Amino acid sequence: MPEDSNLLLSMYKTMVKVRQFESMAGEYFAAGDIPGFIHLSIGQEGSSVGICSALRDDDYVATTHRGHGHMIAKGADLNKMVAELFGKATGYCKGKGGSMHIADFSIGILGANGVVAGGLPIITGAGLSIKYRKTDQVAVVFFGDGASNRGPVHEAMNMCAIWNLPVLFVVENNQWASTTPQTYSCSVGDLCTRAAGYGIPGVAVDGNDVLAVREAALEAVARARAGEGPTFIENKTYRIRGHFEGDPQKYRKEAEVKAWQDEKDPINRYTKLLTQKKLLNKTKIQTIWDEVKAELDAALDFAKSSPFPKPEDALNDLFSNPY
Amino acid sequence: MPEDSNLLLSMYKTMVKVRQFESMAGEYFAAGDIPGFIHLSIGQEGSSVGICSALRDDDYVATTHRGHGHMIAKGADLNKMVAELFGKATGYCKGKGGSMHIADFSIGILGANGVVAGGLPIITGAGLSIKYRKTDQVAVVFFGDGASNRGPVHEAMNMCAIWNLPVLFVVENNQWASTTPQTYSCSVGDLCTRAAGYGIPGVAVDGNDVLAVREAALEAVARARAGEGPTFIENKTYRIRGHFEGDPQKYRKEAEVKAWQDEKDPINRYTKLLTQKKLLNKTKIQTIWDEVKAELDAALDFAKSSPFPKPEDALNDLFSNPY
Amino acid sequence: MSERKISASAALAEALHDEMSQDESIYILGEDLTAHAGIFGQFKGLPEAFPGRILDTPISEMCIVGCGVGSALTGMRPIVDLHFSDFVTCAMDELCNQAAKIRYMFGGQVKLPMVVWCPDGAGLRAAAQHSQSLESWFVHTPGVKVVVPSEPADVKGLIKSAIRDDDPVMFFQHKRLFAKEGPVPEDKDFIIPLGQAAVKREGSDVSLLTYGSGYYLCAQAAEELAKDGIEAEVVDLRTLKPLDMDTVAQSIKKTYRAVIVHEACVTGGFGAELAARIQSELFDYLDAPVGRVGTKDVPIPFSPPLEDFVLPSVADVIEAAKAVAYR
Amino acid sequence: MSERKISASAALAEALHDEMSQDESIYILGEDLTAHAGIFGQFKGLPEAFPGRILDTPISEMCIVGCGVGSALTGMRPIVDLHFSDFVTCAMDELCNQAAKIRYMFGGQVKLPMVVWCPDGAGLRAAAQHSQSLESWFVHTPGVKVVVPSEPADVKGLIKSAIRDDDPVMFFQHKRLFAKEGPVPEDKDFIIPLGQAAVKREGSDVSLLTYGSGYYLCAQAAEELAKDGIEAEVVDLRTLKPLDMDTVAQSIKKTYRAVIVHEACVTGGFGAELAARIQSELFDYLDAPVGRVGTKDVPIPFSPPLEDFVLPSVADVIEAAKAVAYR
Ligand SMILES: Cc1ncc(C[n+]2csc(CCOP(=O)(O)OP(=O)(O)O)c2C)c(N)n1
Ligand SMILES: Cc1ncc(C[n+]2csc(CCOP(=O)(O)OP(=O)(O)O)c2C)c(N)n1
Ligand SMILES: [Mg+2]
Ligand SMILES: [Mg+2]
Repeated sequence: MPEDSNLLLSMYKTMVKVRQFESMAGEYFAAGDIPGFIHLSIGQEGSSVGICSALRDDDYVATTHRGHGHMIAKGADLNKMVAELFGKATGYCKGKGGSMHIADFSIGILGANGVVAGGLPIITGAGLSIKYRKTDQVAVVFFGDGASNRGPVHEAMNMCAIWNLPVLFVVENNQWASTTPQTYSCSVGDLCTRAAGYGIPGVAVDGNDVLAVREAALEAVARARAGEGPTFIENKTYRIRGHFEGDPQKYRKEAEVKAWQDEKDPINRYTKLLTQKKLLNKTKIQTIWDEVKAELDAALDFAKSSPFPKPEDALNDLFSNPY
Repeated sequence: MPEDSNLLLSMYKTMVKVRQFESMAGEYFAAGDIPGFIHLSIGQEGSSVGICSALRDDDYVATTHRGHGHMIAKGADLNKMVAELFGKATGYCKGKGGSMHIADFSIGILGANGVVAGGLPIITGAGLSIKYRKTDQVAVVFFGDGASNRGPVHEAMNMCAIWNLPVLFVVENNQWASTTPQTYSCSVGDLCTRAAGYGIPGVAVDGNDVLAVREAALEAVARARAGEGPTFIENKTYRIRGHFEGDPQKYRKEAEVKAWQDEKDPINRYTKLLTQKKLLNKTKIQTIWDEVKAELDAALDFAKSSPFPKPEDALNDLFSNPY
Repeated sequence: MSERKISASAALAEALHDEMSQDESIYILGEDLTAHAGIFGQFKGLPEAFPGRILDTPISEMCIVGCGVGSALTGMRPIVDLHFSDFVTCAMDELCNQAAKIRYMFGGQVKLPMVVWCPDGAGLRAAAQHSQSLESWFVHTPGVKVVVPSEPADVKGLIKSAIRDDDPVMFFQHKRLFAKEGPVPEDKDFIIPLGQAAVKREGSDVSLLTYGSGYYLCAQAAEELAKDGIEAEVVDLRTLKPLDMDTVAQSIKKTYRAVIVHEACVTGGFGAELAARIQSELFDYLDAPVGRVGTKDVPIPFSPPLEDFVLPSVADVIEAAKAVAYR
Repeated sequence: MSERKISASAALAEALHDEMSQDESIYILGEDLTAHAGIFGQFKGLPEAFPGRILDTPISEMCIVGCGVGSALTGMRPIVDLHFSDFVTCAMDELCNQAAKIRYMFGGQVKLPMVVWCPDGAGLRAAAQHSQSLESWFVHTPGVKVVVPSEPADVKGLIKSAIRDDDPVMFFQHKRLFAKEGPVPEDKDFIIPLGQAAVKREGSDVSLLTYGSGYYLCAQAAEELAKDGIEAEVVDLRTLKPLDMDTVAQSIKKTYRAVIVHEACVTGGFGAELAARIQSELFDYLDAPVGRVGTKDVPIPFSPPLEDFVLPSVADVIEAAKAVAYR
């Protein structure tokens, strides 16, 4: 287990950042300041932060419709993120993408994806490109339990396996795919068991234990950098919010959600651990939450004070070589 | 092992029928009488005949570009088959389909498919339909080792598993997918190991042992009819001819092919067995081959003497409710 | 037409209820159908009324459509819910190489009665992958029929025809129009045959040829144009394949001018096919080139000012109509 | 033009050899490429010349195109061989929802240089699933460029431009034309920019606007027409997106008559888009409606008399040309 306390604390701060970002997004969406629809990852911070804590800036990540946490954990700029959610010209995608289509290629984030499992073929290409360019980068794709049943998952796992590509398949099994329970949609309980069918090491991890996730990621990353090929990691976690903000959620009981909060909550659990380790105490915690809040408020000010794109800008950015 | 000697002999005759049909097709293709391109299943008769020997007329089969054997084993009419290969109006599809697109819905053959793995989503629908209609039919899909890497395979296996559909997944692992060896394209040696990832029973069978294939099929069919869900059968066999007739085959050595002929040949092996059982002898064998040849010659005469479709007929058969 | 007003969603659910009650072989499959009666509530009441006949699937579009195909070939009449029309891309082989070709390839041996229900269209700030109008791909695919209703009554009458049809039908219904209300006949036998356009407003100066969400743009534009003394005839095509070219021709022989309006992007959209046919079949009746109004040729952007800019507007229709009317 | 004559296949291989020698980041991936230098022998010499840069894949079209996308986003310049254009259906999401939209959705952050090489077309008795011409789907997809060369020199000049272009390019090359020979410049710097049509035969009576296999039909038809005193101008569009409308306009301003010829089926084909633009932009120059010649609206049947009947023929082009010329 990593003993560098700065690292442990920075992971904590990142988890808080994701949590506060998502809560903020929920509020502003409810208030009508964020157009379209957004999918929040509250309760899944152990997965996003644990995995990305094992990555370098030049490693690649392909994320999903529920990707804010992955973006932030990989080091995305909060100003540009909030601005993009607000549809502002200063956002990551100049307002063209929105929550479901954010990316930051400067830090290897190949993009969120509105198509479930859409990231898997793309990450295979990123892995292949790493192999061609003979670098020691790794490429990580996040996807959900629902996504795991789509065809591209099969093709990508087979291809990454036969070519031994430096890829991490990270399935965030949060028990639900929209209204559909994982127990109904998947023919196996542990999705990681499918890895064996490709000769890929597969591991199930307590996704709400950020350090356990980090451990699994470190191992997989080491294997990938050493040219030993892909790894399949299943982070067992839970989606606390609705599938999208505004989801009526008739498909599950309040009690089920409650059961995953409080002591099962990844941030609460990590807080307790770091407190035992004497790395955190009430005041330190308060400071961190306040620092994050300040950062987020600044990002909100930036977004709010930013202009909307000019309508005609809709015609830009289609081609690199326009005609 | 089935001891009904009539059955054993009729299976033998069917294998001979497939073999002679394919040889005939190869000859007439070389002679320029069969347009387009054709894919022959010589050497794979153990799989087609073994599986179909366990089926009823009202069971469904979805086949592939290499589907002549499956058609014949399921009971297709030789006249209509040869006529279709020749592109005649009297063929199964009035000349619209050709070798890669033959079907006989009157005996449950849902069609060959020019799209590799194209049969798997369709067979899932057939299985679902059986469940809806509460019959005890089963649905069988044949596909190749190359096809096994396509996404639809994954989706179909998961869906058939969660709904417990009466489906047999029969992969004919004939070692090659066009110019690509199975050992290169597949991340596992035994494709049947992938079944575990879906909670589906998976079995590898000596595909050139027709009775072993039949045994596996009988078990799977019994399970399916009993409502116990899908089975995955991997028939290990070998493609003796080129991928298509005219294939230069630079990708493999003559010796490799030779090694699979003679004593490994499914018909030779079955002949030996039935001879030991005293069910066959030189004269009986000759009679059977002659009978099949006569049947095939009649089919050839039928096809040759049949007219080509009228050009304008190309505009028919698009819609059931034309406008 | 009856005066009872219900929403397009309610019209869809009512029609499905009627048809499913009459024919046991009809079932609906797709993602997330039972919990909320479809993600847009479009199947309200059906999960309760027809337990076991509304089937939730895993996220497996290839196999979802494949299930439709395979079950249609073996005696069922499936209705496939594609969740968002944008995901036809995940099942194009099953739709275009299988469903569209099977009957023909096999020489007419079999019928394939399947409705593929695709909620489409933009305006919800759903961005590039959840906002497309892709009907034109299927117009270019022999073997499938294409239906794009606009008003609630059209939805009811056309979905019934689509379900009763023995061929694959792509049925595109606009997400932004689900809540829109309109008069819908209660009559169980109310049906609109495929291939019948409707003249929804008579006019002598210009023909506005449209379908789906474009209809509402045209209806509103027609009112505005009237104020300027231009009487627009609004023709709702309703089905693109089969296409009711007779009604189009009658209208143009009266107005000598036409503008085609749809939400799909202009280049290669259905307006191209229709304009090509009009100039070919009605050359001597045209006093002006056929105008086309559609979405600008970019993916649908997220931010409101951007999305509003690329989508066709009432103003665009008015401008195009005037351009041909004053020529 | 040089007088050296080589086949379209050889022209392709030569161009790829030139480009791959100059740029390490170019590689080719697809099914069955190394053993026979592509299933049509189209990459002759490349597997030997560039070991490790011609990559055999499993049969996994979604991931093959995905590999192209992901590697293009991370510094490579992939050329994706789709085996048969018919299998774009197996990767439509990767092509149309990913490759075509990524740059735009992400606000122009990144470039996506990828060529998708699609052998297409009918005439080989390959039936419904191995004979299609699907370029029109991509013309209707903002974010991809579309190239359809005809003669060997066009293949060489255009594939080079496609490879050097920083955007996704769908490159359709007709299977039946691989062996066709023509003069091809040996010059390594010979290139044909995207968006430049070529007037391949001058004529004053009718413009034959075409691309791909349609060019050969038009060239032959033009000779026949000349015997009847009709001088046809043959315009090979070569790229459909970008489209060289100026050359089209110049030709029509001279002939006042046009026929569009392609192998894709007529309804919703590129001829629809081009006819719509011509009647709109050149209305006053047209003495006759724009004619369209293409494949009849059915899947491609197997049997020779059937396939020959549905495909466009020289006779069809002549008939269409006379219909507009004598109007
Ligand atoms: C190909 C495709 N099919 C369907 C959808 C609609 N959809 C968006 S998210 C979602 C559920 C995804 O569940 P999961 O993969 O478990 O991810 P989670 O939302 O739980 O994070 C669905 C069905 C989609 N975006 N793409
Ligand atoms: C989706 C798709 N991709 C590629 C092809 C071209 N193709 C036809 S057969 C074949 C090889 C199939 O190998 P396998 O599945 O092992 O079957 P086999 O030919 O060995 O019987 C390929 C690549 C196709 N028909 N469909
Ligand atoms: Mg989930
Ligand atoms: Mg094989």
